[in-house]
Amino acid sequence: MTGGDLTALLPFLVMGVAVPAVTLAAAFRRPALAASLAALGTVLAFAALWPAAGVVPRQVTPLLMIDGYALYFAGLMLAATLAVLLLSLGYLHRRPEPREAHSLLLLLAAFGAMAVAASDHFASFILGLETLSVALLGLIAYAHGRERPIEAGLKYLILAGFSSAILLFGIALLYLRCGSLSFAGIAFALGRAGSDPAILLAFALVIAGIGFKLSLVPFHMWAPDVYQGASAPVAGFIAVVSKGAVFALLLRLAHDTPLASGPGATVIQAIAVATILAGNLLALLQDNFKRLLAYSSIAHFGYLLLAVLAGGVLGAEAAAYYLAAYAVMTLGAFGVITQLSAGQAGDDIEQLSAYRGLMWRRPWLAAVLVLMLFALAGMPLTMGFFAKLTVLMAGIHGGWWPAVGALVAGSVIGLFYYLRVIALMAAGRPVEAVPEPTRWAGALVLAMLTGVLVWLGMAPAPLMALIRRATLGG
Amino acid sequence: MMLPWLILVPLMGGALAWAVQRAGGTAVRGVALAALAVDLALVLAVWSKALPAAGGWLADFARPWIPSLGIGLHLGLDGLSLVLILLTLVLGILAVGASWTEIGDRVGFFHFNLLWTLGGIVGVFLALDLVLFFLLWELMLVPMFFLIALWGHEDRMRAAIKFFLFTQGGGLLMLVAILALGVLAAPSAGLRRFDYFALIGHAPGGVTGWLLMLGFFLAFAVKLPAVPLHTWLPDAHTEAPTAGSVVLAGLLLKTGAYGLLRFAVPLFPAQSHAFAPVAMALGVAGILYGGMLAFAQDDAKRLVAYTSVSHLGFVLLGIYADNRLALQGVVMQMLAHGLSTGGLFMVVGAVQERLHTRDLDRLGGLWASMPRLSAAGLVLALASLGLPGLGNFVGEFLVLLGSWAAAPAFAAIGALGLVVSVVYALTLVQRTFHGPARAAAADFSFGHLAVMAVMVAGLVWFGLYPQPVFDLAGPSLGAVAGTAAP
Amino acid sequence: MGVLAALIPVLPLLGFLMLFLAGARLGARGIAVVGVGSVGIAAGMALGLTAWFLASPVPVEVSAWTWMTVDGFAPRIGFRLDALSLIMVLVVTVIGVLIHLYSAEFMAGDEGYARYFASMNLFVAAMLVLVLAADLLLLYLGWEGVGLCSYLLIGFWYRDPANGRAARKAFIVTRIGDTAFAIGLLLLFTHLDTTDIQALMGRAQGQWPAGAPLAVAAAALLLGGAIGKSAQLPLQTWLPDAMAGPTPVSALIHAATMVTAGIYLIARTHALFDLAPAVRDAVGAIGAATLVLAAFSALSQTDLKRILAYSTISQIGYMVLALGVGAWASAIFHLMTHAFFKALLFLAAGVVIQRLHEEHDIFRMGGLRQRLPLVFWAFLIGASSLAALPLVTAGFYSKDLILWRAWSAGPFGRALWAAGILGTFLTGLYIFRAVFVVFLGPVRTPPRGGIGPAVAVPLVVLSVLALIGGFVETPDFFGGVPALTDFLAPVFPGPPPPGDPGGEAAASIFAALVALAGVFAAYVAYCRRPAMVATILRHPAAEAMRRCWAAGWGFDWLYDRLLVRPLVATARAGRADVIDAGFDALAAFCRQSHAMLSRWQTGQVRWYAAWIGAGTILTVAISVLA
Amino acid sequence: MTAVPPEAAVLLACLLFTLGLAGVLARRNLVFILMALEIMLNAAGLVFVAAGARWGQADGQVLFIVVLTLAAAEVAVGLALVLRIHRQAATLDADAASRLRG
Repeated sequence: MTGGDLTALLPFLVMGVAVPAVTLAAAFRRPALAASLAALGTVLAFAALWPAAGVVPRQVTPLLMIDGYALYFAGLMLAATLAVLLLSLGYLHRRPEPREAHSLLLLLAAFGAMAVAASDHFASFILGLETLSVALLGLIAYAHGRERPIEAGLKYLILAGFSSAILLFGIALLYLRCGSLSFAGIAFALGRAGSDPAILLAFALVIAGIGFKLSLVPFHMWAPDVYQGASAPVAGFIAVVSKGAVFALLLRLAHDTPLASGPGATVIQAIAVATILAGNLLALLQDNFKRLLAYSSIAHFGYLLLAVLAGGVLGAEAAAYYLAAYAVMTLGAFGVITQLSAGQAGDDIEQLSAYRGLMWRRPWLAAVLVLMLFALAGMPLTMGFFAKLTVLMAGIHGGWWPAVGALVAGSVIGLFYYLRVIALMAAGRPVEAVPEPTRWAGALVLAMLTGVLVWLGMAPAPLMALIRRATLGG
Repeated sequence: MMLPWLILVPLMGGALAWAVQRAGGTAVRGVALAALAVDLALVLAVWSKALPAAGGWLADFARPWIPSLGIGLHLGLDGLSLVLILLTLVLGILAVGASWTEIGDRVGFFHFNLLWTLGGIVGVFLALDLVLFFLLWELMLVPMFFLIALWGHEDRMRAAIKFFLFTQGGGLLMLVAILALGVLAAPSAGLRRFDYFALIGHAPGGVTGWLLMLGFFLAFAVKLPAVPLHTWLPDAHTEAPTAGSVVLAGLLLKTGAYGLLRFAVPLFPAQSHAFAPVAMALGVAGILYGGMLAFAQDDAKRLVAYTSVSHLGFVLLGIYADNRLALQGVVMQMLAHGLSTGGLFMVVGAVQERLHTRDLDRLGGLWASMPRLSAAGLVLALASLGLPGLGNFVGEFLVLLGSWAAAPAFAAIGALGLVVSVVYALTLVQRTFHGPARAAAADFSFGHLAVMAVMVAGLVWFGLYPQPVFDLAGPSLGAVAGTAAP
Repeated sequence: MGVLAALIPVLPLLGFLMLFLAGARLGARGIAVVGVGSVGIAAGMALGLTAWFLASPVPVEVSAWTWMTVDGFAPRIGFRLDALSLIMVLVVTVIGVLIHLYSAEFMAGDEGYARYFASMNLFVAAMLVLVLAADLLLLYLGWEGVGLCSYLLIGFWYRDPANGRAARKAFIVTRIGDTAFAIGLLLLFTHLDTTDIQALMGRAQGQWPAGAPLAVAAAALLLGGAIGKSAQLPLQTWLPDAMAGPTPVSALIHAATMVTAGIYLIARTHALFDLAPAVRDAVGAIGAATLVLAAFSALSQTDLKRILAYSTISQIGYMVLALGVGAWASAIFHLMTHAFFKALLFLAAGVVIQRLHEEHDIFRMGGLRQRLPLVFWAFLIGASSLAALPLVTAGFYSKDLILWRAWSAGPFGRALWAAGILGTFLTGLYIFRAVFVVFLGPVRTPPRGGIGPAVAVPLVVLSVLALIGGFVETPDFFGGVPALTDFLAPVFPGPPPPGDPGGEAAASIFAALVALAGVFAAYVAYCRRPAMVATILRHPAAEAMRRCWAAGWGFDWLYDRLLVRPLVATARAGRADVIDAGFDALAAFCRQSHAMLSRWQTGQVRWYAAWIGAGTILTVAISVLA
Repeated sequence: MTAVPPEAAVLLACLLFTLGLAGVLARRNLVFILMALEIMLNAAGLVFVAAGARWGQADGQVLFIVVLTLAAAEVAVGLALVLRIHRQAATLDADAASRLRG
């Protein structure tokens, strides 16, 4: 391992140091210290991206491929983790459960996610994925004394194990057939031997396993239950970090191996169409805001599959921009729920009826939420607009018309439920805004997210240039 | 250099209007009026300094924006845009005036939304990059949504959402068509551009070309609206507050017609040519169907709303008749409809504000207590029925004249709209102003009267000496005419 | 001097603007001064213009501005003064000022006094534009303008919904004709590339042979406009209802001027009709049928104004008949005399009705000869002129000329002539029925109030005109003064009709006898033996016939059942917009899908696992099968 | 030592996998469901071992150990959860935990 390798690996190393440090702090029951260390770790790891960017791309051990692409997603994960960390501070403030382990689990999950995004080998993928999953399990069932988190955790446990088994079986079959666990090795073996039913079976199993993590239809059913059961910041974390990392891996897998070509493309397109339509339809009249966001997130990953189908530079760019936009919008939306539910015990403020007249009671939070919802709906002057545009362009470029059609139909349906929430928030007569304690960390996060959403929505060129450099470098 | 300011001034004015909300409604309205007046002055300044270039372009502004996607900030002003922008700003000022007393709560936010809608509309009339055009096209929906959803009448939420869904549904199809056109027209991905002039003349042939043309057409047909995609309009217009209805009917619908004129037809000349009979049939259907439904309504605003369907049917008919006569008629019809229907919405809105009802069965005999309001309503209704001497007649007659040359049968059936329009316009007059006095309230104030005077003066001017408009729009239409004439 | 012609319509227009904008501030006297004065000055100018035109009878054209110029379509706001338009201008302004004067007293005290004069002034302006327009599109502007004023004035007393209904009916029915006219305009411009009337006629004659399909179509479409405006079959139904307006309005608009605009239009574009013989025959047939049917209807009315309304339809039928046989000048002649005597009749009737507290039923009137002598004489003169009592009345000369020209127009003309003769008998019968019932016999409702000078002067002047107005054109056997025909000759060129003084005299005597017979019949039936009519009507068939006539031959009934009700019912039934139901169904489909998919989210982990398993199998199946 | 042909191992693995799958779907008791999951994971592990043997690589065994660890971690966390559920709801019926739905 050379110095260059170490530099490239620096963000991971920082995380590797931060995790035990936070564990120690947690072991000594120092929640504030644990949170600070976790935040410091993410910030430092984020800062380490710059030196790492100077030396990429390079293969560090057979397991990890550190390239601009991996670093971009690592940065995204780290930023999202930091946002969730800060949001959680105020959220956990008066809750009964111990707070110190929360930071640890978040950090651990982020570490796993970074590893998944950087892996080009199934072994590292499995390791990263399971680190992520187990940490998530802890986060989902974190709350004390309430049934919903436990039920959600249980469902996640069983279904994640179930899908992991399917994924592992598929990987094992691939290994049996190709003799390699690295993506490149598999591609090489397949290139020489061509594909046969066993390979198709293996790929299908892998797609099913990944589809679970991305909550693609018909593997999606866990998502709303888990989002609802988990706390709002954790739900945001699952939606952004867990899904984002696995999606980054899917893109790499589709790029390196013939997973998304030929029959695989048919499967992915079918899944995309089903995901878009079912996700949006399920959200249509949903009365629980967290579930609504869960279904909306399902639909968004259906849109993202267009980028996988399109492939190439265009697909990678579209996916990278879309995921960034998606992260901002989703964290923003869950962030508002977090802020609303902060400082109280019990379930989150998630029934839509509680959002009635929010614009007049909590104008700033409502304004943020309105912006986030419009962004999710793809309205201009937000990142959501260009996100949809790039994905659509990728899909059109590749000629994936059924998926494009589903995207159009799905967007219209989607618009309905976003507008429904907005209309609800606007309902009622104006009243004096209720002064409530502001959770400054969360407010800062929301302000930043809103700023980014609008700024990159009006001037997306810098981010797109960055993405282009990253993807071309990889 | 001035062109971006034409869009930015209303946007900034809107933000400022919101910011001064604490200073009271008058300050907000003053800011809004000032912003629109400044914008109007800017337009006139651009116009006065412009040297007509080839194709009638008066001013141009181009900057790179997102080079990696081939999207630029390209704005251009020609006679057609100029005419419509002038209409936008004048109607905008009048709409601010007309809602002076109607809007009592959240005045700042109301004017923010109003000015942002207007800014978006101005942008739509200027944009020459297709993605930018789409962006602005969507942008004007959001504040309009709030205008309806927050300050509308009884069923406002449903109407606002319906309005948004319809327009967005059409808009997304157009986005797909825009992107596909850009992708297909580019020799390589690196050269992909969405600039109007880069794409014109690059329409693909075959089924693809047809589908892309339909994508554009559907988006604009929803907005126009063309039967059978019109059903959002009666709800939205009825539920919107007065200024919202005025902007919707007077301006937003025009963006649909503008889109057809600027994009759908010139980008796809061959397909539009082949499609013309269908589009003209839809136009004629709109004229008659809209008129028939207008007649049958019991809600005054709904009645006026359906008249828009009928009037815009003439626009659709004229656009696809596609000769200079019809196209000039289309431009005139757009302007005159903006004034006459906008004015009718103001009248009905004033009635609603005073009597808290739009139900025609509960209105009637208003002439006795409100002669000035009623007289204004009568004149606007007459404009609406196409009385010669007022602008709508010139528009409708030229459209019919042009379409007679293209397709006499459509023109003849469309001319039946002249009969239908009398039926609904007089029904409105009868059930509102005539008959036994069922309700009474204060007459128009001086301010309202001044607004009406501007409208009527404009209609008379268009009706008796429309030539300045024709001279202005002529060069732009020259580029459209003949590209698709059957 | 030509500028003066353009200025004539401007004066009433200015009057309208003053009254419209500042009517409330002028006061009753100011309103009357502006209203009457503007038309009065216009009438004075028209008289001056006549003197000048008689001195040098050359048509003049004035162009104010070009309305618009689009791709060769360049209609002008331009006026043309020739013999035809001069006569029309005279009729409109002279009768106009008289009726305005009459109105100043008649309408005094009405709350809409300013609105009334504003509308009347606007009407006069529009009518002058109509008759002076050099361009067909400008003519159309005036055409629609007078329709508008007609609507406004029929519904003048807007509080009564019935008046509003009548007003809308008038506008809508005439608009049907107007639409035909408009389509005709489209056709003419498209094929002849101009809308200037003179150029249009010239090009039509140059480009189209007689009987050319385009010429026939264009003439038929213009005819559609004319029959709508002039209340001819089958679009005549609006005129009787139009009597809902104030009586001076009926006199000016629905008797003297606007309803004759159709005659003017056909006369103005006669060259086109010359190219379309079939349409010209249709014109004649329509005129003949209308005059007879309307005369029967007039006979069975009890409402004084409706009698006059049907009479107007019938008399315009004569003019249309004249147009049908190419007797353009005689149609204009009758237009003129009809304007005199019918305006007179209406004005007199207006006084009667007002003095009897808005009593319209003639059988509740009676014995007014002594009570309202001036009115009686005026009405009698008008009635005589209408009934064409020989030699002393204007109506005799004009109607006689029409009948003679019909007689001399071949076999088809003879048939038309027969209808005209029948009409002559009926005319004498129905109008003298009114005279005898209203003015003779016992007093049934006592009149109240007197007559001021503003009402008296117009009655006197019009009485004089109704008597002597016919002397501008007398037949060969009675002086032989073809002044009007000569005057109009430049407008209506063509060979003079073959002279046959003997035949003409015989025909005249016959027609005169028929008219007198009609008057005598009325005398018998309504003065000597009033019971006779009642006896006849006791027969059910006769009563059914009377009802049919009284209801205008059931045209209203037919249209109501055939067109109005089905259309209104369709519109009302589809009020909620059936197309929206399609979108609602789409929304319902989405909601259903949502409900179904939501039901599948059972919350049971094994069910979820089963879906993952099924999805996996599906994935495998698709990838293997694809 | 005769090498087990990979086909036989895969066949066995498939059998085990199906068995586990059926177990997850058929059993309502949470503990049994967790056991069935273990069987499925072990089926995958078996294929890894067989594949490693086929290619003569250590990767297969390594992956098997990974799978074992993973299964252990899962069961550990799972049992902790089951305990909490049992304490709260006094049942181990998987179907009873269906408050989150819709």
